[in-house]
Amino acid sequence: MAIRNVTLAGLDREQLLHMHYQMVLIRRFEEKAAEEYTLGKIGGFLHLYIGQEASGVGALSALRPEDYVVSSYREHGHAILKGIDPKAVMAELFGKATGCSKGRGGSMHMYSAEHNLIGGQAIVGAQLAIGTGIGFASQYEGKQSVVSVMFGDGAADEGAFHEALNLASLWKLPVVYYCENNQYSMGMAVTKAWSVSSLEPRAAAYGMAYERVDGMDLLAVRETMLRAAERARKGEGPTLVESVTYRFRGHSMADPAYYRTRDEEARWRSSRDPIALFEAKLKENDIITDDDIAAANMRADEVVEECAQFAEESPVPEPDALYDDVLADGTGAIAWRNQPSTPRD
Amino acid sequence: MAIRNVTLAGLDREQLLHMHYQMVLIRRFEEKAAEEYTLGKIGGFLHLYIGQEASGVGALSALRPEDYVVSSYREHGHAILKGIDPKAVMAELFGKATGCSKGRGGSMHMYSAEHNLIGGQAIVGAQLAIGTGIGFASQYEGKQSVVSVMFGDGAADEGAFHEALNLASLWKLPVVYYCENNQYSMGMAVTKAWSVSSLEPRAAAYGMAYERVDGMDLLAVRETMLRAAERARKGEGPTLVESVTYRFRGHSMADPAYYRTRDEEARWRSSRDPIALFEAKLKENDIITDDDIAAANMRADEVVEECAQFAEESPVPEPDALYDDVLADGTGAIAWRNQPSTPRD
Amino acid sequence: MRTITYRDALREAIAEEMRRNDRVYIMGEDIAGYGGTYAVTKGLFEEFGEKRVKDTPLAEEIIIGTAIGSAIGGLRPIAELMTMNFSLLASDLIINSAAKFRYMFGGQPSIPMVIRMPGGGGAQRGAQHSQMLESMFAHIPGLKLVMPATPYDAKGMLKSAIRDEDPILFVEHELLYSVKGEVPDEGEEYTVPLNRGIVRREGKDVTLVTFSRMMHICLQAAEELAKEGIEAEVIDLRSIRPIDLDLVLESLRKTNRVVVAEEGWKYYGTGQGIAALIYEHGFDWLDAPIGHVTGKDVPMPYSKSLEQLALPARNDVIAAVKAIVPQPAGAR
Amino acid sequence: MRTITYRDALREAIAEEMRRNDRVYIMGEDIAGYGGTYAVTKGLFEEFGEKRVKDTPLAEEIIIGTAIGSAIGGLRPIAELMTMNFSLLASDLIINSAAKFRYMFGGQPSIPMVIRMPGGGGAQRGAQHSQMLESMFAHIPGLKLVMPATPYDAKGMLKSAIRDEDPILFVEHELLYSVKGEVPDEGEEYTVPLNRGIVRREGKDVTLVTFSRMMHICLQAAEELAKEGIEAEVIDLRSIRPIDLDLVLESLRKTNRVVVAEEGWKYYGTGQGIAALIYEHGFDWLDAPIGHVTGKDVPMPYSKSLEQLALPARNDVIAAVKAIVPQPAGAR
Ligand SMILES: Cc1ncc(C[n+]2csc(CCOP(=O)(O)OP(=O)(O)O)c2C)c(N)n1
Ligand SMILES: Cc1ncc(C[n+]2csc(CCOP(=O)(O)OP(=O)(O)O)c2C)c(N)n1
Ligand SMILES: [Mg+2]
Ligand SMILES: [Mg+2]
Repeated sequence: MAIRNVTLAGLDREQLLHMHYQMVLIRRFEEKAAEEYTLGKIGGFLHLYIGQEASGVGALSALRPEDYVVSSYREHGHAILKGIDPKAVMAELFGKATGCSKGRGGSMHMYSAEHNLIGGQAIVGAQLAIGTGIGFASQYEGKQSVVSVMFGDGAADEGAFHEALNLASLWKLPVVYYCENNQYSMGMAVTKAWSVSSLEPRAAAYGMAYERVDGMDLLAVRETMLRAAERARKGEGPTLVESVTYRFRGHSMADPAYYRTRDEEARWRSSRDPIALFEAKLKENDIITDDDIAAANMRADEVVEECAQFAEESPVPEPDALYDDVLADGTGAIAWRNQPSTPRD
Repeated sequence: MAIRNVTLAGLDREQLLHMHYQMVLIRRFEEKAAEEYTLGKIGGFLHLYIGQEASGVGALSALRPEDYVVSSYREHGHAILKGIDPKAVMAELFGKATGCSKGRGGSMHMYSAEHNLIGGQAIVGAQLAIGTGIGFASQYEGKQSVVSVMFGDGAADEGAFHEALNLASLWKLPVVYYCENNQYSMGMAVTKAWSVSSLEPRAAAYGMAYERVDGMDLLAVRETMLRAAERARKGEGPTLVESVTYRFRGHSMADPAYYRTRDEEARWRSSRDPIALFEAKLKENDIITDDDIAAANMRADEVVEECAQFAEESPVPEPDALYDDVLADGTGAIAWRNQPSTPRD
Repeated sequence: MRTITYRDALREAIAEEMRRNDRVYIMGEDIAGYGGTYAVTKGLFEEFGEKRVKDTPLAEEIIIGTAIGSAIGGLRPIAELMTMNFSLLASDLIINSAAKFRYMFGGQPSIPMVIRMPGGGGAQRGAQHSQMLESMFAHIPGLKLVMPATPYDAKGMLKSAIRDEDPILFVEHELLYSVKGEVPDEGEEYTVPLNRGIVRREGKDVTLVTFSRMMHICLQAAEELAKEGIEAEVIDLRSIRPIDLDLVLESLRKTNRVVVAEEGWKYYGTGQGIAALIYEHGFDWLDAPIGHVTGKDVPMPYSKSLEQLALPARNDVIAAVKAIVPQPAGAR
Repeated sequence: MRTITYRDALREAIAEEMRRNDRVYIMGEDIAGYGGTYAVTKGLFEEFGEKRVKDTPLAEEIIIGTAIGSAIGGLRPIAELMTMNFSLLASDLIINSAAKFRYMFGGQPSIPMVIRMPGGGGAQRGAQHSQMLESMFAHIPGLKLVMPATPYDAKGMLKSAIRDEDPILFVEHELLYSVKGEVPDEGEEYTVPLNRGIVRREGKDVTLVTFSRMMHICLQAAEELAKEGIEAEVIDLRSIRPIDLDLVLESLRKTNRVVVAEEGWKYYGTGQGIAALIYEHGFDWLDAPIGHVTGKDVPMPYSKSLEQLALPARNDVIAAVKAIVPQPAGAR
């Protein structure tokens, strides 16, 4: 098979292979995280992105560095895609000082001001409210930055969804509300939580543009997001995107997913794996070889090993870091004048 | 002109005249309340229902005694229509012990367990959440009671609206969400607060039945509510009704309504007064005479005078009532065992 | 007596009360199909069916709204909030509706409602998932708030709460669910009142006033202290509002020294409230200022090492005791 | 110096800071077209236009969400919540987001945001519209909370708050808006720090620790007491978090007696927190237990007669003082 230098969806081979690699990297990263969790290196809750890679890579590849991403607790992939060094992401999972949130955030609270990754929110729905505000700042300052708010199907039932989308539509804010509908919020099937079968009527409730996309189809996702971001950048207001996807694992590491059948999972894994689908498409167009795929996997494996090693070897936060950054000015609850000997809290 | 014994919308003359009287009574009642407020007999906030009488009488006339009404702070009319003695409503405004909430509620918190008037909520939107719960209880117990949640256009922007309507639709609760769209939430025109031009798409967002009705047309309101209540009673689920109306006065007694023109108000008052419209309709059908109208007004005047007198003469709550009914069992913050001398709080 | 977990004790209470009164129902996120995030409600759906064990959408405001409304409508709801951290989303309805309706509506509606929710840290769940926010609600007249620490109390107090006519916040602790303890045999009916603390350990040198998971840490600290000759009396308040102050004052009259120990933040919180009450009513019996052990005054960090520093520990209790109790002869 | 109202002082602060920094904007319900429920923002729309003076829909969560997000995005929002009673609807975002982001995100985002809101009772607005809920927020690390009592402080502290890098709850009082006081002439720039209390009246017999509207009531009580020979020192805390405890302790060392006076509820609230701190750090200087004047522990009744009973009054302060201060010779 001869590799051709065709373009797909306006992307050249190098770009396409890079996107493929990003998906593989995220998957390997998450698998590694699961492993380290089992070994006790990672604590708390751990929500993996496995199965949703195309939904993430497609969407974020359509954004620019100056665009903001505001996410949930299922944000490792988004963090890596916004450009945070995967080492810093893994170190954060390990609770190390070198983590992107200095080890104080953990899996659910990745952040990078430099990369405009406005961190993981563990209160479902909060990102909708906060992302709307960032969009307002962008509009106010006449910036070209678009905000992509990443949220799940469950988050669409919180009151914040309603308040945020109404305001964004009224004020024509440059926000893309990107719902990764993976069909479950924990154990709750979306069919039992939504009184409608898609978000389309909910977008209409705010006079908002809506697009539904197969979240397992990387290029379709990308093009959808390009259109939505363009709309936002042009001042035409927000879009609600519904990316239909599936998480291949339980909600978090603690979830054996008894609420759905192994059969259902197997069907998705075998026929709708976003990486396999993309590989098939690239092969169909003679863009990728099995060797390329193997190389991508190998490179990803190396990177995640490095990540784990880096995380392992990184120092835990200094005890003093406990008191850092509560407020900008280091104030505690008491504004001592004369008794600095009193403990800082 | 000969009075005919025709029926209109299935209602006989007596019923029609009664509904007319109810509108007149509410108007007079509110005018009296305004007067007493100016005299300092009523304190706090006072939100009048003037202009919205048809919206109230039409809707509540379609309900049965066992049906619940859950309302906002603009609920004097609803309270009277649910059967609370207007004297007890006025006494409540005066803060007297004979008030329907024993003087502890005031204008915004009328309640009657006996009449299923589940009181005035002064937190905008709360009635949507609470009414939904009452609907659930009715369904759970297999009762025929329908719940009518009365709320304004502004309340439809609160997160509670979204959460309530989604749940009610999912669970097919016997609730009518009755939006009295009087086109302003305080000074905010609905056109500046909603990203859509009616609630129709918002109902669609929950797959919910929707009806829009001219809230100045008593009989149209009544028929709309009859249909909605019927739907609820039959187990066909909730309806969102949008009753388009107008408050002829400011939001509350404190509001000079500078945010709209005197012209706009005059137009509504002169051409869309719900009482005048109903009178015209009844006259057109030879159902009412000018004498009937005068008699209704006179009777209403007498009633509200009685109300005011009753309220005036009623005792204020006993000082001890301050501590009544905080909890069912009279517990305070401290469960004293041995020191009953300590004050109850 | 049997030995069961706090989790199982809660489940038994719910099941028994649901069998006893068919107006009792339970609702929350993932409580039916999933069996509850912390498995408290496991099996209830199978026994009671979807009419009475209800999964809700992810929407805390309407969970609490439904609870309040259905209580007005004659039911006895148990609402589960997945964790106490999310109670803020429903705090308006809890504080402005549930707590006030009986009073502001002239004594008419009863709101017999239980809101169950676990709080607390210690499992590296980070700043947004580790809070003890009880003081916000305990501050509000019109509410009751209890925080049982043992399986016995978890069951007995939950049963009382379900039968009570008032809105009750029932605060569990994520790290207590697997803790075991003695509970009367099945079929042996008992309840525990909602307004009585209990002496968990007798002592004469100092009174430790505590509740929820910190009670266990205080007991451990007391054992350590005993080795050094300091006998601490440990009072488990169990209920925060109303508080069983007499029990505390009685102990104070014996020990003349108090340490209040809680997991939450220090300032304007539960412990300061308790301390202020003790000062107010027991000033003359106090031989030293009240010690106060709390979580550190920072959002909860994720990193294990920092989280451990942030949480109050046995040694903090011991140090607080030693700071106010004269060292017994021979000890150093 | 000029004499202006608290309301006008606030408006001047907002206008001056908006002129000074064009990233400052203000938003809320009915603040533009309507001019603000309490007329604080009157005229701002006319001067600054709809880009910077923004009416929002009736939706408190998104008001605060927009504030937090826009602060992260580089702006300096002033969010007006129509009253503090509605802050509960946004309490999740205030407590779980605004207060925690800097810390949990490793020190990265600043949330320079001011939430202005009036609290308090006294105008017969009933249970849902009369609350002082500051202790809920003052409990939370990551927030600052101030409660100015005079026009001078209202202006100076609001200016400081707008310039501050941290999320600040700025609690006004509905009954203070029309209160007048001296403020430097226009064009005379000044600010008041967010962490300093102030002695409003000197005295040697007892220290009244108070804030917001209760400060005025304490001053009146102090005048009454003076007639009977009791000289009360009145400390206006101004800031609740952080609290200027040294100022209080200094006064305590002089008077040896303290009464804390606040409008809110007693249990697990601000005043108990303040009292506990004074006991903790000033135990040895206290000659009597701290007196505590609060609103009664009930939801606020509407009826004027009951409301007056529920609110703490001058006489309550006087009685609390007399209960702990030895009567001067000749007085009875
Ligand atoms: C306000 C709030 N309620 C409940 C939870 C517990 N919780 C965490 S994730 C989750 C499910 C969210 O589902 P969805 O929005 O579909 O996102 P997904 O996990 O599928 O990515 C729930 C209920 C929470 N974190 N916040
Ligand atoms: C949660 C909440 N936010 C704000 C307010 C203040 N407020 C009282 S009434 C009102 C306007 C409500 O408008 P709408 O829902 O249209 O009802 P209407 O007054 O027109 O009947 C506002 C903003 C409140 N009481 N509760
Ligand atoms: Mg999901
Ligand atoms: Mg309206």
